[in-house]
Amino acid sequence: MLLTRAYEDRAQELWSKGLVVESLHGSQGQEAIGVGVCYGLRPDDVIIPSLRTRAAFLVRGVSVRQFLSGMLGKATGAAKGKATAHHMGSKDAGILLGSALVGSSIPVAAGAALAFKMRDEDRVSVCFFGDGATERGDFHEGLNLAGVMKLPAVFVIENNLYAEFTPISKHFAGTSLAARAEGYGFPGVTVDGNDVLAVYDAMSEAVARARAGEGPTLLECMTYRQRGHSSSHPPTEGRDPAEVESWLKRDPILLFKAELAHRGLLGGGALALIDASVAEEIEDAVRFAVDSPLPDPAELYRDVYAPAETSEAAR
Amino acid sequence: MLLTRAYEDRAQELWSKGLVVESLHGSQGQEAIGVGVCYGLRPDDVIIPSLRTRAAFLVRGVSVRQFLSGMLGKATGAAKGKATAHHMGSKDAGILLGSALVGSSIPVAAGAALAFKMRDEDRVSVCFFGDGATERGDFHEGLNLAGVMKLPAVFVIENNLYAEFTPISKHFAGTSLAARAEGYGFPGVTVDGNDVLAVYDAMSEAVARARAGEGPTLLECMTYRQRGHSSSHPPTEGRDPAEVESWLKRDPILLFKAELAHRGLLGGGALALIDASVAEEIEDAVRFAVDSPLPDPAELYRDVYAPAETSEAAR
Amino acid sequence: MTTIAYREAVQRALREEMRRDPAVFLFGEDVAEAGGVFKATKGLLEEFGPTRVFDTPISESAIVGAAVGAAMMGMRPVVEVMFADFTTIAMDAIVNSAAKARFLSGGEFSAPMVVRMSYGAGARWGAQHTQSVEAWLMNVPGLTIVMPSTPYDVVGLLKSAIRSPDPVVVLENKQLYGKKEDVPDEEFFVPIGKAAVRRPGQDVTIVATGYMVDRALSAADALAAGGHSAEVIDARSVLPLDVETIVGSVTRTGRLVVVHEAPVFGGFGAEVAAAVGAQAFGYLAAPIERLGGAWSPIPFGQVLIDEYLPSEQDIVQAAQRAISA
Amino acid sequence: MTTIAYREAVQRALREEMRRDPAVFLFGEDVAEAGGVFKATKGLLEEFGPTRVFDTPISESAIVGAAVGAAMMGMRPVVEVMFADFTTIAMDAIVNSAAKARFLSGGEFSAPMVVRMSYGAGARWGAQHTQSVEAWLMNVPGLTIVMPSTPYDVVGLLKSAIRSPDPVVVLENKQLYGKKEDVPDEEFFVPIGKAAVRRPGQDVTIVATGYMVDRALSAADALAAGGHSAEVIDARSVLPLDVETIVGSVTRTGRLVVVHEAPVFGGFGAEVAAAVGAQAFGYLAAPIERLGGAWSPIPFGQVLIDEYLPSEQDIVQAAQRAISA
Ligand SMILES: Cc1ncc(C[n+]2csc(CCOP(=O)(O)OP(=O)(O)O)c2C)c(N)n1
Ligand SMILES: Cc1ncc(C[n+]2csc(CCOP(=O)(O)OP(=O)(O)O)c2C)c(N)n1
Ligand SMILES: [Mg+2]
Ligand SMILES: [Mg+2]
Repeated sequence: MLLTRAYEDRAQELWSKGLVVESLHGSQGQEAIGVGVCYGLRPDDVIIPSLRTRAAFLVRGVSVRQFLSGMLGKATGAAKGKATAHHMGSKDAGILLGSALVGSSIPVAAGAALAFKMRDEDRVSVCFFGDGATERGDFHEGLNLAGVMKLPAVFVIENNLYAEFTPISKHFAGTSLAARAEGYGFPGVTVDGNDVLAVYDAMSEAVARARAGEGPTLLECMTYRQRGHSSSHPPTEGRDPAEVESWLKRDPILLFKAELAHRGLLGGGALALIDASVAEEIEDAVRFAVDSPLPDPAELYRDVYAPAETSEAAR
Repeated sequence: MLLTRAYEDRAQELWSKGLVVESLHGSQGQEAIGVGVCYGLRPDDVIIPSLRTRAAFLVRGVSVRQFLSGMLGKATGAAKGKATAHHMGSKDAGILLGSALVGSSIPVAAGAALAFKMRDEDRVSVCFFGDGATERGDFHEGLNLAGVMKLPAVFVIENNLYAEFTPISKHFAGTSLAARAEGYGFPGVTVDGNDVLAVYDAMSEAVARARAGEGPTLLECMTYRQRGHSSSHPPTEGRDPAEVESWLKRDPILLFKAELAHRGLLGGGALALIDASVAEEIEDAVRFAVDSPLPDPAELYRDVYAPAETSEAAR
Repeated sequence: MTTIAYREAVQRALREEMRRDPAVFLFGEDVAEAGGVFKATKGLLEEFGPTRVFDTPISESAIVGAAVGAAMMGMRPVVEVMFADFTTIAMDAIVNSAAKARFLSGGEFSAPMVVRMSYGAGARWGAQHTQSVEAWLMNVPGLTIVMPSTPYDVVGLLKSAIRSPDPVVVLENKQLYGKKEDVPDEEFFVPIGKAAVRRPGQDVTIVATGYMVDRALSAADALAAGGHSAEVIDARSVLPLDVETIVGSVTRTGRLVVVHEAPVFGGFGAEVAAAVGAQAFGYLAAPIERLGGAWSPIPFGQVLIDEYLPSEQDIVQAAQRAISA
Repeated sequence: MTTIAYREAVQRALREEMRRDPAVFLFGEDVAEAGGVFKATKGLLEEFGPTRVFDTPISESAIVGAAVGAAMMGMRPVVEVMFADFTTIAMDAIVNSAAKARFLSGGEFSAPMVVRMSYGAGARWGAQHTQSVEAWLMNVPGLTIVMPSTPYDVVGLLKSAIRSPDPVVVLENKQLYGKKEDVPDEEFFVPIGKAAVRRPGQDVTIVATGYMVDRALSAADALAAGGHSAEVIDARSVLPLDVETIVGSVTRTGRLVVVHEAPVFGGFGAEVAAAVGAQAFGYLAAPIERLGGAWSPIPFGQVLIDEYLPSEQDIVQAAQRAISA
């Protein structure tokens, strides 16, 4: 969480200076979800992060170097400079390629779960998406398909109460998004998305169900977007200051530090050590990203189709 | 119901003889839904029937003549021979043009309700669709939009337990389709779709809510498709004879006749009179349809865009 | 005359039409409170209130579908689809419902509605937020498609689109939202289906759309410096296409370059080239040159975008090839 | 040799590939128990069981999307979309997810999958069940599109499609499901991207797709009776297009007629005409003739369908115009 937070803050700084050229969708305040969920997984499980699940990339092992250079549009970044980092895939890290169309990743994640089930593997497929994405037809079709086929999938809603500039009340008239799972024949659970341990616990249960062949779970994590929708927007545009205030008090990092302190696990300057290593990792990545070369223009023509030899060999 | 049943049976006959050239999606066994719902409406309300809501056309005032000649592909039929009758629209009868993509009519119906609400009219928009259509993203998006905007709409599911050849258990893992309405913030009701009075009552309530500005209702009518998916398929292909048997006993016409008899409302040869008039209407329509001319080939080029004068005048 | 930006032209057209006709209304994602991601609808909520300008859930299929229903019931909806790439999720409502409403009802119903979408590469929005989608929709009878390239045309075409008795897709180029121009203060229209000759010339005809019109004009400057006179035609309307104006030009110049953002294969330029090839047969002194985006998804980083899009230099070279053929 | 129908050719290709590779599987609406609305997948459930052949909910967007996910995880999904008109609801998964998977992951992932769809007018399924959709998808880099017109090609192209490392859309013509032909019993392939010269000729080249190939061949017979020799080329693969074969033919005949079911404007024929116009420039003795469906939605009744589709007579006349130009 600390690494992610530091990453987000630094990336925003670099964006203001024009170094980061990708539109940033800051995850400040939502870090506990990606962390709690991904710690509940095995390395051979797969995930598709949302536009805002920064923590998931870092926990799953995408290096800060690679991620950041992607955001700078460098050849060392996402898809060799061809894709935005926040939707990147990584085979090694078990991160499937998502979609910049919110919600469209949901059926794709279901398809990965289908592959696992067909091959009798006890792997799990996890899809992260925002509350806004639940309004898409693909949410409905994807969850229904997963429910009917009892696929080993976990659908994680990062419910941060907003979709761009619009509060959820304008998009949703029901009482709980998690409750929609009933209509698909599997459980829906709502947890405090700012409590990393609560997320981890709920996730562990969902994963156990999936591995046992009992089908999907819809996990709604309640959280709050501390910043604007993207780097171009002021942090709390159009929102009630009291609302913002109260959520800042429930910052997931604050909460977890308090919990650790309470359990007596933060002794010996542990935090300072972590902070230092985080700072070092970030600064190393900044240097790496800045120094990395821009892509060769010819890169544009690669990876559109498989190289001809591969195609020929296939026949 | 009798007219619809007679129509369906006769149309199937004409189809076997090659006179009806449209693929038929027989509504035998489901007539009570179109009838019960439409009797709950005012003439200025609008509906969009499903592929199988034959009764709705007839109750709303589309003549058997016009409807049948449409199925024969005649110039006197749907859109002057350009459209299939079972998806036809009729301005006079308040029937909006539906779509042959199951489920796609749902947002269209919501849009009509939106127009009513914006203009402060107390009219209601009704959309009929099958259980299969509830699997489409448009069901979800359309109902969510209607719920959030509290639109004066009623969504009627004709749950006949099958979508083409596939039983609903392969498509739906929840307990009740009506329950999904909760996720959109409005009531869902399940009724016996073979009991025309029950349908009428439930519809009347839903319509009253809509007119009062209280928003949409999802009305799930439980019924059974007595025939094959379409005219090309044997009536009960792949189904358990006991299931078919038990539903034939609950035929909506049988049930209603019994109810009327029970209330003493079928005296004086009333039924015979109705049967005779139905037969006459149908045979008249058959003659009319058979005698009607085929469309002029030039008809193809009309109604693609508004006539040029109209477009020019608009500027 | 007042100088306005392309995004303000959107506002002006909507404002004028909404003042005139109470049936006109605007909805879409973040178009009301936020005034749109590109601020193209700013101020409209304030003037017309939340009944006529409102935000919707993230449901592109349903909002375009709802526009069809509202239009059939006598309204004149203008719906914003934030990025044209989302055509892929709204296409059923556009193609199967809106474009066929008049035909399938024998003229009893129609779907007079406008779908505004932002399109185009140039900024770094990635492969799924920058596509040019005109070719996906061009083969659909019943539809009308316009691509304004100037503030003047935004005002004039959008107003014509709103008054059209049939559905119109308006493709607004993201790179142009800030582009400024003097426009008359009195009301004016740009007729749908008429191309604009942006610069007359004798040696070669360049047909372009959207943002590529600006590049074509710069290319024409560069060609002029080299002693060649290029006629630049802004197609403006993709469907219907003003073949007459284009063919008229080519019968004089004998040479044609077509340039757009979408890839060449199966793109808008194919139709232009095919139509001109047939109708100006015998007048062509050189093969028609087609320029478009590279045959790849649209990349993210600037170096690659620059490689992707046809450049001024590409246009100049194509024109020179044609002239010297 | 065995005589098989077009629909049986679908079964054979699937059967052979599913026997060979356990990663190949088939799903879609009513493909399993019912064997598909056109019976093109009959018998596969019986041989391969419900894990590899299964029915899905009516969720075209999700099933194509799920194919993308399964393909990225190493499977080789074949998904049936019952009617090609439903492209409009599955297009996001095809265009934004499948076609871009390799590029946007820098080659780490890919989406080797096949989307089979029935298309075409002729029977009376109405405007939303009979469209030819190739032009909607042709402008999409990353995609491959084939349109087999014979049982032999169905076997050969579908097998190639299943083995392709990238997503392939296979458009099967509804009018052809019953068409029979002798095919070899041993395994064979048809390479993607190669057109077939169905009939050699000297006076005019006719390029056709799908069902229109048959009409073009009848037209060639009629032309022969009138003393004209037409070369008929079946494009087979729309993307990539075998421009070489077509251009080679036109440089000999000097005349070209293109015929398909979709409307002319913005259709497949535009690309063929544009490519030939440029690459066979100087060889063309007459304007290229494009024939296609009328500029209207596809009507329901037979009289109007006959008016809608290009007829043998239309093709003959177009060829004669070209020859006598
Ligand atoms: C299909 C689609 N529609 C619209 C957008 C534009 N858009 C990007 S993010 C966003 C809001 C998403 O809200 P939510 O899913 O709650 O995620 P959050 O940003 O709150 O994390 C929208 C509307 C998009 N990317 N895709
Ligand atoms: C989007 C879409 N997918 C598939 C079809 C093909 N199809 C036509 S009817 C049907 C079954 C519909 O089932 P349901 O909605 O339950 O209606 P029913 O036929 O049972 O009345 C299907 C799959 C279609 N018309 N539209
Ligand atoms: Mg949100
Ligand atoms: Mg059903």
